[in-house]
Amino acid sequence: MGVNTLLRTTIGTLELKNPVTVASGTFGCGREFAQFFDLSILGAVSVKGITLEPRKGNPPPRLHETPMGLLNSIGLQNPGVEHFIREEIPFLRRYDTKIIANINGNTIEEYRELSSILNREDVDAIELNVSCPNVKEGGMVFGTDKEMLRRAVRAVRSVVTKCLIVKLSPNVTSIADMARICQEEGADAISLVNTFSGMAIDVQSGRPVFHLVGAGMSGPAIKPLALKKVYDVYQAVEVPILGMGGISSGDDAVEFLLAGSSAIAVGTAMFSNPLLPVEILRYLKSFTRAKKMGVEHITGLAHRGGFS
Amino acid sequence: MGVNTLLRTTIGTLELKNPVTVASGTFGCGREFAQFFDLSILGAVSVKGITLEPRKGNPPPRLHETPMGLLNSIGLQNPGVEHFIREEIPFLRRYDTKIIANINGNTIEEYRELSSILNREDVDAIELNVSCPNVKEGGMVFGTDKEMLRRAVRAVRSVVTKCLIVKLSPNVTSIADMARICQEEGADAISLVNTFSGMAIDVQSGRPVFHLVGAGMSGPAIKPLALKKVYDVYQAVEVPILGMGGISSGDDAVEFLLAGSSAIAVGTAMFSNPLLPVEILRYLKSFTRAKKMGVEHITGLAHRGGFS
Amino acid sequence: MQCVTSKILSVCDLGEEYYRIILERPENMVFSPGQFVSVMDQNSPDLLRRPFSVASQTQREILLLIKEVGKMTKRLRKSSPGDCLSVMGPLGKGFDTSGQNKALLIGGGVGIAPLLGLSQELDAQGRDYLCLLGFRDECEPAKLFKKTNLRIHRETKEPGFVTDLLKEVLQEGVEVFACGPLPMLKAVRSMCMEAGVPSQLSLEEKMACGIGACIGCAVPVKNNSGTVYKKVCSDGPVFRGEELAWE
Amino acid sequence: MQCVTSKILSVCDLGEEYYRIILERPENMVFSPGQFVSVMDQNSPDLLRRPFSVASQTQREILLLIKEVGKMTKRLRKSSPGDCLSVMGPLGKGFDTSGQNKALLIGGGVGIAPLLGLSQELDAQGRDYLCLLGFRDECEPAKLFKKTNLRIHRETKEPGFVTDLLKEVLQEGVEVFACGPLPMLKAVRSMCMEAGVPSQLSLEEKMACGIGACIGCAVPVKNNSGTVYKKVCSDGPVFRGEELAWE
Ligand SMILES: Cc1cc2nc3c(=O)[nH]c(=O)nc-3n(C[C@H](O)[C@H](O)[C@H](O)COP(=O)(O)OP(=O)(O)OC[C@H]3O[C@@H](n4cnc5c(N)ncnc54)[C@H](O)[C@@H]3O)c2cc1C
Ligand SMILES: Cc1cc2nc3c(=O)[nH]c(=O)nc-3n(C[C@H](O)[C@H](O)[C@H](O)COP(=O)(O)OP(=O)(O)OC[C@H]3O[C@@H](n4cnc5c(N)ncnc54)[C@H](O)[C@@H]3O)c2cc1C
Ligand SMILES: Cc1cc2nc3c(=O)[nH]c(=O)nc-3n(C[C@H](O)[C@H](O)[C@H](O)COP(=O)(O)O)c2cc1C
Ligand SMILES: Cc1cc2nc3c(=O)[nH]c(=O)nc-3n(C[C@H](O)[C@H](O)[C@H](O)COP(=O)(O)O)c2cc1C
Ligand code: FES
Ligand code: FES
Repeated sequence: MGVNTLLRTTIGTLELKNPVTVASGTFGCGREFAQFFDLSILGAVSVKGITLEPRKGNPPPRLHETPMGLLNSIGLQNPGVEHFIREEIPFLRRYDTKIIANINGNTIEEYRELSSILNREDVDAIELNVSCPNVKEGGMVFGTDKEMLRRAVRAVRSVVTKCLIVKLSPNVTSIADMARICQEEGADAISLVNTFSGMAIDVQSGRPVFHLVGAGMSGPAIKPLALKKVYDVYQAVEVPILGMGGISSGDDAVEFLLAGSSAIAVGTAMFSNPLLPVEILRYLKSFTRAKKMGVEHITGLAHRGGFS
Repeated sequence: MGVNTLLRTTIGTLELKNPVTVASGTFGCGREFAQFFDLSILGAVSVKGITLEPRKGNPPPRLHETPMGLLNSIGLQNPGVEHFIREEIPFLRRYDTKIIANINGNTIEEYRELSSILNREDVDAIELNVSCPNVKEGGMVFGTDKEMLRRAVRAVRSVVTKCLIVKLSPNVTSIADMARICQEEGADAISLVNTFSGMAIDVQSGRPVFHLVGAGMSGPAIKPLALKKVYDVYQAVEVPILGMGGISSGDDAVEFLLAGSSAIAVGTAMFSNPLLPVEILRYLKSFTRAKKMGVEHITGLAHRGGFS
Repeated sequence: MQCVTSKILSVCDLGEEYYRIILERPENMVFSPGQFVSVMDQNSPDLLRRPFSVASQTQREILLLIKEVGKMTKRLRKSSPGDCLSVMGPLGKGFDTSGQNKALLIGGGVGIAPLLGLSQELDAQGRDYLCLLGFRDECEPAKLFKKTNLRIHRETKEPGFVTDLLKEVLQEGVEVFACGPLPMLKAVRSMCMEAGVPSQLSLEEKMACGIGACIGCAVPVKNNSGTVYKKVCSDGPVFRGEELAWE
Repeated sequence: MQCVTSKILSVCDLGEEYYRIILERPENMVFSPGQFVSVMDQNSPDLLRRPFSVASQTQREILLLIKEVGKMTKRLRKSSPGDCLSVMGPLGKGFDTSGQNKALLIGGGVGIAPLLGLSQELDAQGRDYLCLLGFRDECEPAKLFKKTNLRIHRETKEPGFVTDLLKEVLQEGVEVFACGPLPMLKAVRSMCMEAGVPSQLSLEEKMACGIGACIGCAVPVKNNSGTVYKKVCSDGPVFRGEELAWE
């Protein structure tokens, strides 16, 4: 892809050649999707959630389809940060795209240690995931309790000099309050939303489908809810937003920009259409050209009267 | 319908011949759907939200379809409580079904006055709606702020001797906390969920679709989220639950019972299939017969190991 | 009013944008001009039904005239004779055809659909009328109308809008019936009110229930205390120009 | 691996529950026995693709053997020649057919699908094998297999399960290939481990991406430090009985 200034955008200190990124956990570390398209077309890749030590993950079943939604309970299965540094960074560096390391922990200490390790490595940004609903300890607690969130962001900020993105949970009364805390504690950007807390029950057995009962819901079903969260956060804070949640078309991506996202991430919808990022990028190219307006001007335009 | 003891259930002081009810605002006061089936088959009818004075409602557009979801911004249009008492109660009383009056207000005083008026009238229960996202004042504030919720329930409870159901908003960090407050303040039952806060943006104009920006989302898309809220509330309180949110099949209804609902309400899915309540009732008849288990035993069974 | 399954008898293109579908008419479903049905196919990925005017009816059939605009209208076009649809109807209140004056029927795009049945009704009554149909480009659907009493305006061929035709023929003592895009309806309404001519406008609004239960399809209407919202699906879709509180 | 559009060439019932679909084979998509495709139709109300084993392939065609269980399998059955599907494949790792010993293929229900291609491969290799296919009731799909080397068990006709047939013929020096419902696979695995016979089992698990990116299709597998979860879609769907850490 040649340089297209209309598509340029920044999330905090991270400059992206275009606003199309992929959501953590839906894209592995890119190897699988690299079979379908050149990862260099992407503005950034947010990799599968990393933890300090390898994680086994949750027992199956881990997936359940719902009307236009997906419940998952992966439980952060991953081979740990050492493996990520050794195997995945070099792989991703072969492509012209930014690397966002999605970090997860059970304790503040773990978050701090993991982020200080990654801060020394060749990644472009650190995405502090305080919103994983699929682990027993830690995880979403940091994203739903204001004091915990503050402590987590503060601890990580104190060791991270790279771009720090905090990924918020949508499962709160006021996501604006959570975003303000992130801003106060010096986060460079906010990504939202992570999955919504949901569940399913098998009517024949009468028992919850998932071992941990709850699971995280993603996909087009949640798009209107996620969009509202982005809109609310844009109104509350100055830090830029990496918006996601159910994006499955170019129009969806534009909606997220208009609501206030500086960049967007595609997730669940790639499972059925692996070429979706390519299609969205193509759409944004023609959309920005038709509107004669760059992504940075479209960001948040719904708050300023729209196109006119 | 003859008496079928397997289907009997109670929500608080309200005895229902079966657990199939219809959700407030999706059924008017029953006149329209009475063209499709005999309202006497229903356990109860929750009528369109009532206010003290007539309400004009929000300007169009009021509806927007999303993937398996519906955003609405009706704004509680209704002809006021006097009209309800004069016209709708006598109409509904022609059928053998319970009447649940869904009440709405901008202030605690309004809630109290409206509920004391209705407490004297021939309705079977009062459903205190503290969760309407589609009005500028009041509405959802009472459902998302703990102290406001407490004051609203206390005020209404002090004048209501009939069965008092509090309808909770799902747009909170901990719906269990909200349910506990309702229980502490003497609510007889809890109904949930009301709509999730969402929005849509028109990508051509670049502006929000709805005048109030936000709208309430319902329909199958939210079912897994609503189910989780019911599950959480069942774990937190003893008061019975009237469960709803995206129910569109007999299996969905059973899931809500298993999660902890004593009765269920059908809403948005009736718009495409007006005979859905009839179908669900038929399904529950054969399901309870096949499992040799009544609705009251199925309620909450997912917390107790399921069928076995 | 009922909700029943009905068979598709034929699907036939009318140019690029438009097509017509003939459905088996469900027993006892009788439509007056301007009334509509709300349809759904069982394998549908849509949550809501879609409203379509009944463009005309015979003893055994109903005809829908459809413009392809989105998911359902795309899918319907691909359906085959024998496929089934769930049909809810008859819905809404149609045109009031009790008047005696000469009728001017003005339609824009797929808005001509309810005017077809109306023109047939007026034919049956022997009432004098003239149809003014406007299209952006293709005008295949106009062929469904009787050639006498018909004038067609195509934006890509002539400058201006179909309302320019109306301007030419609008005069006291006529009654106007209109259906089409909102800007057209607004223009028709103003012109008629200025000319002191009664108008009946068939409106569109997003619908959920289609039967008056959800109050989702609001249109502002004047009453003595200001404006109130009426329901397009059950109070309309046809409203008198004078009663609307647009702007 | 690719994701392309492919045309349906024919759909043909095999009794009440089963049917087969023949698809145009996308160029360069070559399958080894046990590999699968993940399909989606464009008008689908489903969010996710659905995985199906490639039951057999020719130069220009691939054959899917399908059991109607839910939304997509119901819809697919109603599709017509000429309809298009989006097909992702080839996916997964198939059976390891490098062994020399006599092969016992045991399949239950629609689980016989990947065994069809496997049996054809063994035929081509000239390797000795026997197919044991079990059905609850209908056994139409068994007709796709060569009649020699075939034994069928029908639960509604004979007492017991298809694993009873396996018991009769299981002996040292054979290799077992199995696909079918979980209880069957578990029984096959125990029997083989007891008899000291190697087994390859083709598993099913709910899938989202189908390519190894989401880690959603986990199956517990033994390693030196205990158990780890592998991915059915990309590490499998075929696993050696001995490596699985079931129970
Ligand atoms: C009373 C009434 C009668 C109608 N009669 C006809 C008719 O005879 N022939 C015909 O072709 N169309 C008619 N329409 C419009 C028709 O309902 C919409 O074109 C149709 O619902 C679009 O469905 P879709 O799935 O193809 O489009 P979608 O994918 O749902 O949307 C495509 C576009 O159509 C708009 N749209 C969707 N639903 C509606 C709706 N209910 N009303 C207005 N716009 C909508 C959307 O905003 C969007 O811009 C009528 C509408 C009403 C309210
Ligand atoms: C590697 C692999 C190969 C397969 N090969 C074949 C084959 O050759 N022929 C065949 O008929 N089927 C095969 N299946 C199973 C097939 O994928 C499911 O039957 C299908 O996805 C059901 O889709 P549906 O929309 O009809 O059912 P749904 O409406 O989605 O569900 C109906 C029932 O099927 C179950 N189900 C849904 N998706 C899956 C899934 N991915 N895996 C297992 N169960 C599921 C659901 O839990 C539910 O009980 C295979 C599955 C896998 C994982
Ligand atoms: C299978 C799966 C795994 C996920 N894993 C992670 C993760 O490890 N870290 C994280 O921050 N978010 C994770 N997410 C959340 C996504 O990054 C994204 O926030 C969410 O899915 C909403 O976007 P979508 O609807 O487009 O998928 C995961 C989502 C899915 C579906
Ligand atoms: C058009 C519409 C109007 C509604 N009006 C009300 C209302 O007046 N009072 C209320 O408590 N809930 C109202 N609701 C919420 C429903 O009662 C129900 O809680 C919600 O729609 C979730 O259920 P569903 O997904 O089955 O529709 C309304 C919902 C819809 C779709
Ligand atoms: S669409 Fe529900 S009232 Fe008109
Ligand atoms: S389905 Fe995604 S890893 Fe297997």
